Amino acid sequence: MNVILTAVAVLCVIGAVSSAILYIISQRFKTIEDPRIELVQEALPAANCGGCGFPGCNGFASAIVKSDTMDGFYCPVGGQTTMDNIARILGRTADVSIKKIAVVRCNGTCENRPRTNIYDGASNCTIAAALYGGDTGCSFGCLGLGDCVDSCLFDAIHINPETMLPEVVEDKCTACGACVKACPKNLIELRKQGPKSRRIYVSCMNKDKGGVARKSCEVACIGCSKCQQVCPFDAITIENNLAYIDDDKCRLCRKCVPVCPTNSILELNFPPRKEPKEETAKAEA
Amino acid sequence: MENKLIVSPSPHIHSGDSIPKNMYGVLIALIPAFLLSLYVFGLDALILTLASILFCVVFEYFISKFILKSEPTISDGSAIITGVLLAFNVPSNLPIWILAIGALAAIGIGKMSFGGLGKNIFNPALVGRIFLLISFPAQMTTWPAPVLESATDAISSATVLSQLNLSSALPTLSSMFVGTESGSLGETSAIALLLGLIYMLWKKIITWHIPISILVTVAIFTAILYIFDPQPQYNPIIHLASGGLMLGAIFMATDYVTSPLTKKGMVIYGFFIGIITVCIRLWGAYPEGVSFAIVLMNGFTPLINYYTTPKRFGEKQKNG
Amino acid sequence: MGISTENCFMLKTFRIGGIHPAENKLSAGKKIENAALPAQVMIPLAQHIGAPCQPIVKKGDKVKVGTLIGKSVGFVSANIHSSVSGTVNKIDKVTDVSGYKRDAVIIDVDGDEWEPTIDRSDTLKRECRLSSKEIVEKIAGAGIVGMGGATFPTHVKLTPPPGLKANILIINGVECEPYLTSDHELMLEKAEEIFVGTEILMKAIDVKKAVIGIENNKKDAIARFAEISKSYPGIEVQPLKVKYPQGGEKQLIDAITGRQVPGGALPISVGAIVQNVGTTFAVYEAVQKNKPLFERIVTVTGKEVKNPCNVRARIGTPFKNLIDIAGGLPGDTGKVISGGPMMGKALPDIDIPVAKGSSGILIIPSSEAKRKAMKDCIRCAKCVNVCPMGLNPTLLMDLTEFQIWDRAEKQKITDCIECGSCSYTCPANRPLLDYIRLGKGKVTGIVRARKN
Amino acid sequence: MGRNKKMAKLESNFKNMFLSLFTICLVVAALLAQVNKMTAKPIAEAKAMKLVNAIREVVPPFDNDPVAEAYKMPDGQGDSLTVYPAKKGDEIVGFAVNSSSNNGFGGNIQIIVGFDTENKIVNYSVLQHSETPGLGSKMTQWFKDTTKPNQSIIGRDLSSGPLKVSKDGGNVDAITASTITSRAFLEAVNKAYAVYKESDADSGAITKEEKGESK
Amino acid sequence: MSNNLKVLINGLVKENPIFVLLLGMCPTLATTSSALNGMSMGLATMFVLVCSNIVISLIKNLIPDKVRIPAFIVVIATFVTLVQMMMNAYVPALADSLGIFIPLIVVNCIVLGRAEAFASKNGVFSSFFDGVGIGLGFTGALTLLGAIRELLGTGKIFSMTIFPENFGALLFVLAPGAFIALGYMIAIFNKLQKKTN
Amino acid sequence: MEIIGIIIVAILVNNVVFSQFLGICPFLGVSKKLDTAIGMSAAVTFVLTLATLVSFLIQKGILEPFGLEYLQTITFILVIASLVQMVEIIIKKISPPLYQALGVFLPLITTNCVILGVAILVIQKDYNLLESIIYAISTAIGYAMALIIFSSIREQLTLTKIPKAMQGVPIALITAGILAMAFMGFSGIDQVFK
Ligand SMILES: Cc1cc2nc3c(=O)[nH]c(=O)nc-3n(C[C@H](O)[C@@H](O)[C@H](O)COP(=O)(O)O)c2cc1C
Ligand SMILES: Cc1cc2nc3c(=O)[nH]c(=O)nc-3n(C[C@H](O)[C@H](O)[C@H](O)COP(=O)(O)O)c2cc1C
Ligand SMILES: Cc1cc2nc3c(=O)[nH]c(=O)nc-3n(C[C@H](O)[C@H](O)[C@H](O)COP(=O)(O)O)c2cc1C
Ligand SMILES: Cc1cc2nc3c(=O)[nH]c(=O)nc-3n(C[C@H](O)[C@H](O)[C@H](O)CO)c2cc1C
Ligand code: SF4
Ligand code: SF4
Ligand code: SF4
Ligand code: SF4
Ligand code: FES
Repeated sequence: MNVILTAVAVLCVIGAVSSAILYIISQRFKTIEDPRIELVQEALPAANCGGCGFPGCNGFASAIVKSDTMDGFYCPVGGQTTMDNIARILGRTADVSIKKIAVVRCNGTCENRPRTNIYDGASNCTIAAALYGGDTGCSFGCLGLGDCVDSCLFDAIHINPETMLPEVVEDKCTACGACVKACPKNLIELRKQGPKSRRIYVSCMNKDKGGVARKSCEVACIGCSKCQQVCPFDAITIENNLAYIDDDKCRLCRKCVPVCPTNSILELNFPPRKEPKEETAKAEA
Repeated sequence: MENKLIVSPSPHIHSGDSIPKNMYGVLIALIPAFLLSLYVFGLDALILTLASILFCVVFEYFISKFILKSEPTISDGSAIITGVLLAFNVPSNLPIWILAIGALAAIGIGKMSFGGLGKNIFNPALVGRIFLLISFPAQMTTWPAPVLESATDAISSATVLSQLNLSSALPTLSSMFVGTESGSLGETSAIALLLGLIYMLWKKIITWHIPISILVTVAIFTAILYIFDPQPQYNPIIHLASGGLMLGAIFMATDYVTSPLTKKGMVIYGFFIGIITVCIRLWGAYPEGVSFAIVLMNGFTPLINYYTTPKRFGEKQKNG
Repeated sequence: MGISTENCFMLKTFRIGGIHPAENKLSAGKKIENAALPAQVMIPLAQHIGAPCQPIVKKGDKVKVGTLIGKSVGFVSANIHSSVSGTVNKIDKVTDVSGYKRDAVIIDVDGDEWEPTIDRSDTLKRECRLSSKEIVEKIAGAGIVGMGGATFPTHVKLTPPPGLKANILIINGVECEPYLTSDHELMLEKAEEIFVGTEILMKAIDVKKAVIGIENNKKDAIARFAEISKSYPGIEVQPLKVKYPQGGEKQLIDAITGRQVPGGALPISVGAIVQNVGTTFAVYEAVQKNKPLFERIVTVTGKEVKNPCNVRARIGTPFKNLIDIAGGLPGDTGKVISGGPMMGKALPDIDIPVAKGSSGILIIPSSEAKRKAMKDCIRCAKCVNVCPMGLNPTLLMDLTEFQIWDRAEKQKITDCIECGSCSYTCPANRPLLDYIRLGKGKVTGIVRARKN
Repeated sequence: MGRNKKMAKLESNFKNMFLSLFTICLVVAALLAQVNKMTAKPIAEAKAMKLVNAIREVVPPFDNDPVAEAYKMPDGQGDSLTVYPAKKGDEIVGFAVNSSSNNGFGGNIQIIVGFDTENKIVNYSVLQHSETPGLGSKMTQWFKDTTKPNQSIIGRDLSSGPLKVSKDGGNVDAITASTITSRAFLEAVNKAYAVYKESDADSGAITKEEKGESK
Repeated sequence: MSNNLKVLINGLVKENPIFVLLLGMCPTLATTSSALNGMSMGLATMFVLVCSNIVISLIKNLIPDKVRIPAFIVVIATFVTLVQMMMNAYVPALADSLGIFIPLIVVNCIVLGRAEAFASKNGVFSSFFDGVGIGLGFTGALTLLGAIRELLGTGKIFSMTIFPENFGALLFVLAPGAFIALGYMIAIFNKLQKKTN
Repeated sequence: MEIIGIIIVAILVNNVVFSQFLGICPFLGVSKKLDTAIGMSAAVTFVLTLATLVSFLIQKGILEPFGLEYLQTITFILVIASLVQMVEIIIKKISPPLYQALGVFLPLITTNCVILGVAILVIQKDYNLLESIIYAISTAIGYAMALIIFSSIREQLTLTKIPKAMQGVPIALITAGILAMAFMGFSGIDQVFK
């Protein structure tokens, strides 16, 4: 029994000493660590992509806990559900953010836009863009060397080997915006994903005068303003010979699409048109 | 204009230097040592070298084609060098199946796991060699006597270095330099290896920094020991001429991929290879330390690269 | 003062790195021919480092040779003059050497009427009584920019920042680029003028000593200059070992004076100012003959070119016209380069106009034009050994590729002079300079943003 | 256990913290002490069994308790080795000597060597070593292989001189590629023999009780 | 029950402590020189894991948050000491060959990690299954690694000869072989997992 | 000579990481960047020395006199855990910069087997106090060396494109394996010091 007593005594003393020390520690720690940071971090997707504008998920968590609103905080990767969860943790209401997606505003496929020279430098858009206007007559169009592809952490954007243009995979894109920053030609824009992923946009960035633009690419926007005239919601503006559809104003009525003489307005994920099909065919011809 | 112009950033001309040019240059530099090993060890040397090359090339081909699913790059000649050097690092009577395992370790673990030429951290041939040395110590440390009649001690099966530790009679220096001593295939003749060094320096395949700093370090280190205690195992000449030191210093420590980039770094690298080699030789359990020293310093190479920079233009202003 | 006698045995050169590509000076010894006037010229408004000019003519205006058509805006900028007489057709975007469409004045040529102020005689005018300030003003007025390739406005260079003073003028007659011979020919044909130009520049920056550096592959120029230098006190001729990029400012200063310009600093910080021989000749013409910079010597060359030559061309002449003088575009053309093979720019087409910085047109046959496939770096350190700035090109490329800008900055990516020695040497055909240039731009931007 | 969820956790104040840790320590210490008491004997037994088994393996059959009768003998190098006499009836049938060497490849090697009364090695057993598996570790069997007289040490008579590996001019074949281990092993055997030699001469003169006390 | 089964499978595959979580690397590398050693280590760890999971889920509400970790450590250390004493008493040879790694189960991140992450939040039954699942995952991985190393190194599995020992590459039973074998196993596991996804 | 032997063995021959397999988790986890590796090394050195000292005193001062060796594991881990936290608090208080450089690694160290492992090993090896401290420091140096080389290698690997399946831990383990092979070259050197 004696042995047991000493064992108990020794261990209890050690236990007591350490608990005393830990108590002191816990007192000092009280003010420093906010346990909510950890909770928020657990709710985040841990992609550490920086898409939220903070240095990684931890940075985001500390920042949002310190701030007292949800404004300006949005994790594009986790999306709304994550933000709802965080709001619940912090007892705040989350902004209703609208899901966005990346679109590439160039439709200069190999057919639409003939090559005028051969690029033979490092396979990198930024390098090519620093060198010259590009291997086609259009110096605004996609170079097809895939800086956007390399920048995407989510494997959501790929070059289509036939068109040599990048294509965004709808359900993989998190709208983190990395590709927007990566493209030296500023071709990528984050636009509203739209109901059922339906979107309309001008797939061109060519600011050359109509004739010049048309010569280098068949589907270039020539700034003719036909779409602007037909839009019932004033969603289209023309600047520098280039039309732009504001996705806040656009109501997806599709009126602009058939009037474009160069077919540079794209509509995505819409059901096929019923009768005005002929019209489009005419416009194409 | 009918044919389209090519556009690229400058420069628009190239020296014409290429990876195969360098690799085949190394192979040419290895020829004297190979001929000598044929002379000393006979047909075994030929069979072993050819088998080793074959294994290395085949493994590289299969791994890159079927596992990594990338374009095989065996034509660049680096796998051949690995094969030759692996063969040069084993005794001439090594069973072929062990050699095959060594080639698999060299190419599979040492090179292709990292993605192939240029990405590996460690010298593949030496990874293969150490793998074998640790896995099959018995077969790797029994050397057959040279087939040469004139060999000094036709019955002895120990290398000069293992005799050092046993302090038994040492062979003559000239036989070590010319290479009629027993040992691994390629490590027998200092002269043949030095010919290779001269060729590579002449062709600007390598610079002098690594081999010379290793050899000088070993010479000075052992010379200091020799001055204090003139025992044969401290004799600098024996250390320079024997074992794998020359082979390692000239052909293996200089492997581009695994050695430092800057000249400062190369000298530091060579210095430590020299020191570690002598320490292992004199005091370690293994009779030869070059391979361990090189692989160890391969591990340090990224650190050396991180902290050494080339001599910058205008850094230390020397006006005048 | 003659050839400097020191180091006659071992020629001087810079101390770090360097390469020696095949020289291929095919047009060496070809006398300068005058190019015929084109029917139309396109004179870009941005031909220099710094802000583009403001056009001061409009459609329909009549201009003479030497009429000011673009006025410099801001300090680092240079005037642009008409190189022909005729009528302004329009001001429009034209693809220039940059590979992008930029503003240019397009003039329909009509005769060849020069501004009357220009002294068109060939006689050498040695005396110059202008003060330093007047000289610089005249140079600025003539729109002179560095003709060694950098096109940096010369008057800016001649106005050192306060507190710094030059004590040596170096005239860059190195022409280390393979193929190019325009400076060489100029030195042979206009030697005296270059010496006078040198004296004017010495006066402008108030130095007593000037050294003309010439590589040893131009022995005739060295001999001639040595002869003339005897009658020009203070001007010395320095033969140099043939090594690229000796023409680089920092390398040349190192080779001639043994001083190394620290990273990020200007040459003036070690008391040196470097001017190209072409620039020096332009200075002579501007100061002594009142002639603005509107024409220059262009080498047209290439292995398949029928008649490699050196031509005097008006700014704005399409490259195509000059190529025709050299026998037309060879059937087997892969690449057309403005400038030399190491630093020149490849052009997407040949209707691009000659600019102040166009020292040569190099036509490369298709067999040599295409780069070989890039392989993984084998860490051979050859690029490290040839880099004249003591950089680690392979590391810089990797850091750029993986966007590690802080390390790239620490590794002095901004010191790169874009000489291309690294890419030239790499046995794995890695596009080192392509990436380094990108990284250099990014890091420069980051550093600048931090300062502001 | 679902109900537990509703139960509030104890608050983190000093008293609670101290008490809970204290209680845990108390319980745990008591438990461990109890278990220790229970396992102490089996542990000691296991240790003893190992030794007895080893002794049994290396000497001819005996019926005494060699562990109880063990005594220490100086090995002549400043250290002393334990000797376990084996007796059948009252007759000494052999000795087991616990010997060691520090010169193994991995350091210390502990062996027990059994001798009969005629200077011959009966058998040996390796108690502890840290030699490389597959190399030096082969010594546990290597020197027992009586089919290979040049490598077996069983039955060797050491009175003719200490054992040496053939590389050092002896007549014992070293383990392949493990000369170092072999040397160390033979060193331990030779040391054991030296001690055995002493005790053999003295065994009749010194009573086991006296020796036993020095244990 | 199906929920418990899920917890169990989870530990075996999706949250396999070695291949996925990469925890407890030291015993993984050190004690897998043979299949038997690997398995014993795995079982010892599993025992501690299961027992501590049970006890902790029982007492979780009696412990103030601030001393949670020390309390858990004490509980774990107790079971480790128990294992240690048992093994010394009844399987001394095995205790010798596992050596210091038995007491080191205390600091095995898996054990504390599960206590923290699972047992302190769940009931006894789930905690038990979690312990069994993770423990089996750990044991399985260790046994597999041990078997591979033993086979490559000595030609045996669980001491049964598969091919003659002479052909074994000794390296695999030594330290470097541990790293290399585990490295390739994780690579293969990753690849297989990617394929099944 | 003995002491030098202990140092050489602990750093080179029986390197904690490459041959003893202690502290592998942080070795794999904190070796992605050279800077963090250096901070971690410093932290380990400090804590290892301190923990070995304290646990040595507890063993000799309390456990052995009372015959309580079986409580070794439990007391050591308690003491080490408290110690690490105490150190963290103290550093945070007296030197915030030091905390930034080193303190952030402290929580990682508690569950690192090196600390407990060395504390137990010095008792097993029967070292005296001085030897224990020397052993602890040398082990830490060996750990630091391994961590630093390793992180520099991994920094280089991040600049190359290695096969997808090998990225991350697999290639790190292979690299460690090859380094372990290289370190085996030192085996036997300790014999000199006997
Ligand atoms: C992994 C490894 C473990 C080794 N272990 C031992 C050992 O346990 N015992 C030994 O004597 N030698 C050992 N050695 C040493 C070598 O096998 C051997 O080279 C030694 O130096 C003597 O060789 P020899 O016995 O053929 O003379 C080991 C070598 C290696 C590679
Ligand atoms: C912003 C800037 C300011 C400069 N200021 C001066 C100057 O004050 N004095 C000078 O001699 N050169 C000046 N330079 C010119 C450069 O030193 C250099 O001569 C020029 O960029 C061309 O050199 P390179 O062709 O060797 O690259 C300046 C350049 C830049 C970009
Ligand atoms: C790599 C490199 C090579 C150069 N080569 C020459 C050359 O051969 N000749 C030359 O006049 N300028 C050359 N330059 C430009 C000079 O650095 C410098 O700009 C020029 O000599 C200054 O004179 P400028 O302002 O009159 O052009 C070179 C520049 C670089 C960066
Ligand atoms: C100078 C030189 C030395 C080389 N030495 C070796 C060597 O020792 N071992 C080897 O496997 N490959 C060697 N190689 C070939 C090649 O670089 C090596 O396989 C790479 O490490 C593979 O990535 C060498 C190549 C050169 C150019
Ligand atoms: S496609 Fe662009 S926005 Fe979408 S996830 Fe990829 S990088 Fe981010
Ligand atoms: S969209 Fe932009 S980044 Fe992407 S390939 Fe085209 S040019 Fe490059
Ligand atoms: S281009 Fe830049 S990095 Fe390359 S060699 Fe020249 S100075 Fe060095
Ligand atoms: S020259 Fe090319 S292969 Fe050699 S180190 Fe530089 S980048 Fe790598
Ligand atoms: S198991 Fe050793 S550090 Fe994790």
